[in-house]
Amino acid sequence: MNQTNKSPLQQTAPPLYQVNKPYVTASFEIKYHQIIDADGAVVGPIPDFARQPEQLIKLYQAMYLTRQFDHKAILLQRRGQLGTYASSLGQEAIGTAIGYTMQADDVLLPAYREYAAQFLRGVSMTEILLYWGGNEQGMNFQAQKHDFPINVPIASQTSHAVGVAYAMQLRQQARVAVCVLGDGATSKGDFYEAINAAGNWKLPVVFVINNNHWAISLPRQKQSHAKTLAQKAIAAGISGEQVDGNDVIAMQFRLDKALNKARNGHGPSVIEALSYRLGDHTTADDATRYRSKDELEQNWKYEPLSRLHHYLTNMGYWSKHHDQQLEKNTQHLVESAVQEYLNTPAQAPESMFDYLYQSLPESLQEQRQSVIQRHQGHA
Amino acid sequence: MNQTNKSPLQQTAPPLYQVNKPYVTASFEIKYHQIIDADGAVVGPIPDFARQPEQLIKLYQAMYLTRQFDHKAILLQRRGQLGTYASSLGQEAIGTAIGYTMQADDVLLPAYREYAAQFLRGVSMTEILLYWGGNEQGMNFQAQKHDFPINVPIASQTSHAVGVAYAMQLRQQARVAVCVLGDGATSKGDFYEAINAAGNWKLPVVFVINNNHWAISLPRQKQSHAKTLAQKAIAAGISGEQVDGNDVIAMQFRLDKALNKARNGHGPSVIEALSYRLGDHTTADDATRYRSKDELEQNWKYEPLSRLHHYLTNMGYWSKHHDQQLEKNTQHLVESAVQEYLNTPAQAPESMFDYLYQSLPESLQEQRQSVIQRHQGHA
Amino acid sequence: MPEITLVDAVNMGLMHEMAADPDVVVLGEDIGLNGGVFRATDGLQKKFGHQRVLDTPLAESLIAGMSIGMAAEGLKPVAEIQFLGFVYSAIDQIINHAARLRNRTRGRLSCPMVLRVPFGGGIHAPEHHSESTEAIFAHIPGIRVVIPSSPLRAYGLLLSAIRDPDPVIFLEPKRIYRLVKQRVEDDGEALPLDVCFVLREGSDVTLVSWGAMIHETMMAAEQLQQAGVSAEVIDVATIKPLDINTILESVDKTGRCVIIHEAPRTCGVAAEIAAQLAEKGLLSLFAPIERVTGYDTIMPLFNLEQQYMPDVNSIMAAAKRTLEDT
Amino acid sequence: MPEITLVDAVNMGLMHEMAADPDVVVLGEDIGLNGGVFRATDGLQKKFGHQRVLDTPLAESLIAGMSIGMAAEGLKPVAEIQFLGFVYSAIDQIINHAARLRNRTRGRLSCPMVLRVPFGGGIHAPEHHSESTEAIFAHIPGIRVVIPSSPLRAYGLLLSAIRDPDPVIFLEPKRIYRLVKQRVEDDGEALPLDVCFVLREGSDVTLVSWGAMIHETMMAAEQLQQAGVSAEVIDVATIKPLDINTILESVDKTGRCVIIHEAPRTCGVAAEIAAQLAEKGLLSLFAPIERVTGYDTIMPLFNLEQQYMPDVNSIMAAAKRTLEDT
Ligand SMILES: Cc1ncc(C[n+]2csc(CCOP(=O)(O)OP(=O)(O)O)c2C)c(N)n1
Ligand SMILES: Cc1ncc(C[n+]2csc(CCOP(=O)(O)OP(=O)(O)O)c2C)c(N)n1
Ligand SMILES: [Mg+2]
Ligand SMILES: [Mg+2]
Repeated sequence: MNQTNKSPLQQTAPPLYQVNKPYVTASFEIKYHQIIDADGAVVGPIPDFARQPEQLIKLYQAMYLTRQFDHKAILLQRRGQLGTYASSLGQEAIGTAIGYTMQADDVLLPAYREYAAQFLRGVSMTEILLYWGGNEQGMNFQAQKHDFPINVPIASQTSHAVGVAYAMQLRQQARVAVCVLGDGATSKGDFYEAINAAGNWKLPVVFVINNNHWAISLPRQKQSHAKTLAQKAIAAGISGEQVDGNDVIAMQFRLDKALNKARNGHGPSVIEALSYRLGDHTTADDATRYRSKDELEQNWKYEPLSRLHHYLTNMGYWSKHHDQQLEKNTQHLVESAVQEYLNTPAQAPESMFDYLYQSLPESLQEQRQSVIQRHQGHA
Repeated sequence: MNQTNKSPLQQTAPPLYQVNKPYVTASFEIKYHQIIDADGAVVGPIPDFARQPEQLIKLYQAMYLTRQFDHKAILLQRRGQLGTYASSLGQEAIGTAIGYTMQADDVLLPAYREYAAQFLRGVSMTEILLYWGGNEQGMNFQAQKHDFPINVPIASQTSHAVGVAYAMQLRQQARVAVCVLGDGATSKGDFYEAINAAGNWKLPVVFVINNNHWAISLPRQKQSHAKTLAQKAIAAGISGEQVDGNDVIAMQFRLDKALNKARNGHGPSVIEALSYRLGDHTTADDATRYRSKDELEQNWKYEPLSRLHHYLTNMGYWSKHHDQQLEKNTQHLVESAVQEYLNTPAQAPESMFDYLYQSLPESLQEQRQSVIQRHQGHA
Repeated sequence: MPEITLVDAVNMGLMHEMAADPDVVVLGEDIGLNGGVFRATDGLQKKFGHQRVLDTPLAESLIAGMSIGMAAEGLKPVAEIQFLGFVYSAIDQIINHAARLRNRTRGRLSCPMVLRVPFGGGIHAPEHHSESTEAIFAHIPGIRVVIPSSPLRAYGLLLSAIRDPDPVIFLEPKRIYRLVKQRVEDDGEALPLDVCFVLREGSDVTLVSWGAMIHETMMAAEQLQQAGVSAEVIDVATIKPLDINTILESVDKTGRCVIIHEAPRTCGVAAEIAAQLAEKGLLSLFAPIERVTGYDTIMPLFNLEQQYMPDVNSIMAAAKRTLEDT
Repeated sequence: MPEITLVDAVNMGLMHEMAADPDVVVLGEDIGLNGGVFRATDGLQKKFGHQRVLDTPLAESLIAGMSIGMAAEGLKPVAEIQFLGFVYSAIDQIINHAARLRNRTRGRLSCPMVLRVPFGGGIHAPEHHSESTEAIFAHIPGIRVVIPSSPLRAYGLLLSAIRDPDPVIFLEPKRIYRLVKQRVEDDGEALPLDVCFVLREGSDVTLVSWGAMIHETMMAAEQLQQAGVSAEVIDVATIKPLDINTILESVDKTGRCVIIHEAPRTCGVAAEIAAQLAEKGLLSLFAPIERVTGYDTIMPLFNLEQQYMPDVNSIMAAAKRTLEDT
């Protein structure tokens, strides 16, 4: 518990400064972290967990699964079997590191590109497909009771994270809320209000900015004149840093530090994960309207899977044979999720009333009945 | 015009950093400025304008007028001749420096404690009294056509300032928007969205935070864990600094720099003016519920009028005789404003429809008529 | 059992429920040591500590959003927004999240929060402090909108709002915060939500209102009585969801209906009530339904607020019109 | 003169007015190079430059607030909010400022801005992208709320909205953005605001609607015709302020009225229309007014959106009920 119980009456406003020349009252710096570079070369100290091949392989598999899932989802959308879909292509390391690092009873509050994290936390691929397939059951996670569903109104999940973290702190639980948002989301007041409040109460919350350098058609540079997004944390008086978001090892390492810090009562952090959106914004978008081919190609060099693949191969942890096996296993997993999704019956029309309130008010019973009748009329 | 016309297609996202240890990608510092200390001693270089006694006297007179006005307004409220009133006691230097420094065709977007600035810009005391007296005519400034009226929904004026500044930039005018807000207002998303946008377009706008250390009952320390409020500017990638807000000379000097910078196309600034609310929040508030006598007494030492008075006296610019004269003149000015206020007839009831739209839609004519009839019925 | 005001009753309800249920937390601007600008939360922080009674930074969207997060984790946040004029920054969180957390997760998560907001005109308050925009909330599916009109109902309805498993916007008519006193027993007895209260029985005309306007409406009923007209008075209390049956039954009996609210007329809650009566009770109506409301204009600054708001005379006149028409 | 869609007509209107009036600026998210997510602003930035067609950061409150500042300085901002589900962060600026800048300054400052917002269901859009909450805006004094239902009216009403000296919320029914084409001449001729359009004359029943639902309403009228029922169809177009006279006149003739909207029923705009008819037209009504609306529940994800929205059948059924009752 870090909450001060001092009454404001005991708090005196700071006296005005009495100095005789321009005087530095505060200074800050923003650091950048990377461990494995784009070629798979080691450029920073390898953390302990990453000395265990099976751990790295787990990360690789998770990223790979997410990429294959993504690919499949886009195909489904093209075939008219899925609604608009937001791919996480190129940003798989962020979600993977988050899902890997969080503890089971932590709470994830994602935007809509953190499938990797969600899968590692027990959300099923079927559920994600149901969501984008227009079925609310996709938010009724069967194996994950506390996490928030995908969040579409940009940045609005950030204050939920503050509330979740507040509840954890109040109950003296060693749990952490992890909130993910995009670079575009950092322009919205919600984000700022949330980090500021998190700082005030030293809450156990970590804000991860998936800086994929685009917010639909607006490039990161036009979103804010701030040199880094991490420095937005300074406004809230909390720590902020940049991490190579395509380096899953660095991401895991820095996230782990931030989560431990939060868990131990030392307050919130902002992590700006530098990545790149290699796909369109969603399947409803056409990025060629606003983004050069050149830029896209250039950024493919930094993508997270091949980088870890290089490293694993270099270290002798991985071979062609593993590739084949992983491909086959993953294909199977994705295919069965797709089948399950396609076989899921639509919800009954009257379900639109069944979760509106815990029990439906008398005055709405008639409307619920009329949905049923109308449906029977159609059938 | 500082607007880049480069298409985003030409803008390449920055490559991921390729470095091999924690690496500082950005660093910042926040400075504090003071020229005359609480005892009237010179602690910084005296700017040119302040070498002219008549200029300093003008500032002193403006501060004095505001304080007397304030005092009178509180009396009127106590007598039931005014509604709730928000005093600027202790913060007169901020508004005075703003009003003094701005040019006539700049635009002021205040909150509700910048009477000093408003008076210097041509808003009449009568108008301010009318506003708090429940009459909209108090916002229909007769001698000031562009300034925004008093703004009550906290921080909402900040985005108006962005729009005003955008219009100035678009029309290539050498004008500046000056937006004033409180320390509490810095916690609201609106403020952050506004400074961020101002940074993006390098707009001619200066945000002045009147940090009077309280937002009703919430002390500054509980508003944000940020060490300074000036550092909030870092989140927007714009310059921010602290100024002794009770030192009218330092305020004028730093504001003048910020306004010139904005006017010359070099972009926005945030100035945190450190001051202290010596009164209750408003006449509807009772600060003894949440603030110690001790703290209040301590902060009286730093108030802006006596400080400049000391300095003027020390420099031989001012004598007892001037005090008497000023008191008399000011009393006269304030009294006649009060008389004018008290003699202002109430608006006609149907005026509530007369400025709703430029011309009243047909469908509302009946309602307007019924206001008139109802009033006649009462009369 | 002392006589207490409406705002005291709110305070008593909060005290009661905080003591009874450790999951209840109270948050908002100035609600701690200061006890809220209307003193509704006076003494709570002293009794329950800074963690359960927390002063927030000045950020309404945050207040609503963090309440949602708290509620999803099983707390029962009771948040205060200082005035209804400042609730609008929180509307996104209310519409897009609070109202739908249960529905979108098919019941996996829920949002048992209360947002208390003083509202309405008549106290000579500054600009933006006197509006009544309850109709905006009444249009939003998934929430409840509850408005007490007396100390007794403030206590009983607040308890039920806090205990309700879904989000409740609890609008407090600040004009009558201290207008009348009533004996209210601190017995933890909640009043039912989702039902109207018949405050006075009558046979000639049904007067329907809520919040502060109940005061004028009851006075009008008294005066009508003296003029030989028997008025039934209904306090809607929960304006969302709306218990139209109680109103329909009354109008079935009286054949006449006057609906009174301070808010602007167009798309106000009276429109919904009138529409439902016109649909379901058309044949029992002896006269056109009358709406006595604020005008479709900006709430004026306080010099003219009396001219803006409905008063006893305008209610009486409307009631009499319904009687003349027949 | 080519046949164009509704969204093309919006684009044409914007092009026209930007060329005609140098004070017009267009702003919003992705409205520049990308031309808006629906391409309504396609080509504007290329033609009028980055300064008059500006991509904003992702911040709806800012978009509305800075439009107010621009408008106060004499520009005519036409801002886009990407979807109505994201307008709520901007509501504070709309209610507390845009709607009242003229009134509070007694005409000294004014706010000639337009907020364009695509809205409504039926295009299989993701969560939060399909709602219709026009009633919230219709309750706010000081603004206009305008909804086109055809390419012709989109062009003509958008021109008048931009030229109007007061703030206009211009809601674009995205389901019919590309549904039908019409010949629209780019002649700069504006259509009048504040009036309903009678789209089809009839004598047995009046069907009142706006936006995308006009499409189903017209189809229902056709089918009713085949069943021997003559339906008059009114497109309200400006839902705030409301031209009740046109509707009253029609109902005076037909004696029956069905009001259709996608939005939830409770406190929807149909309630206001029904209430006014019940007040002013009670005696001309042969049958209870019917409202055919969305349900009072959260707009479901797209699997069930058809089951949520009114359709031709439900309109026909309601119309027939009004005829049976007599
Ligand atoms: C409040 C709000 N405004 C607008 C939108 C429409 N929209 C959806 S995604 C998006 C861009 C988000 O960019 P960013 O935060 O960088 O996330 P990314 O999509 O790049 O992951 C926008 C504008 C929205 N969903 N919510
Ligand atoms: C959006 C909003 N929320 C709440 C209020 C109520 N209120 C009025 S002043 C105030 C405190 C403002 O503090 P600060 O910004 O420091 O300004 P100060 O009054 O100290 O000058 C509050 C909470 C308001 N006017 N607007
Ligand atoms: Mg992005
Ligand atoms: Mg303050």
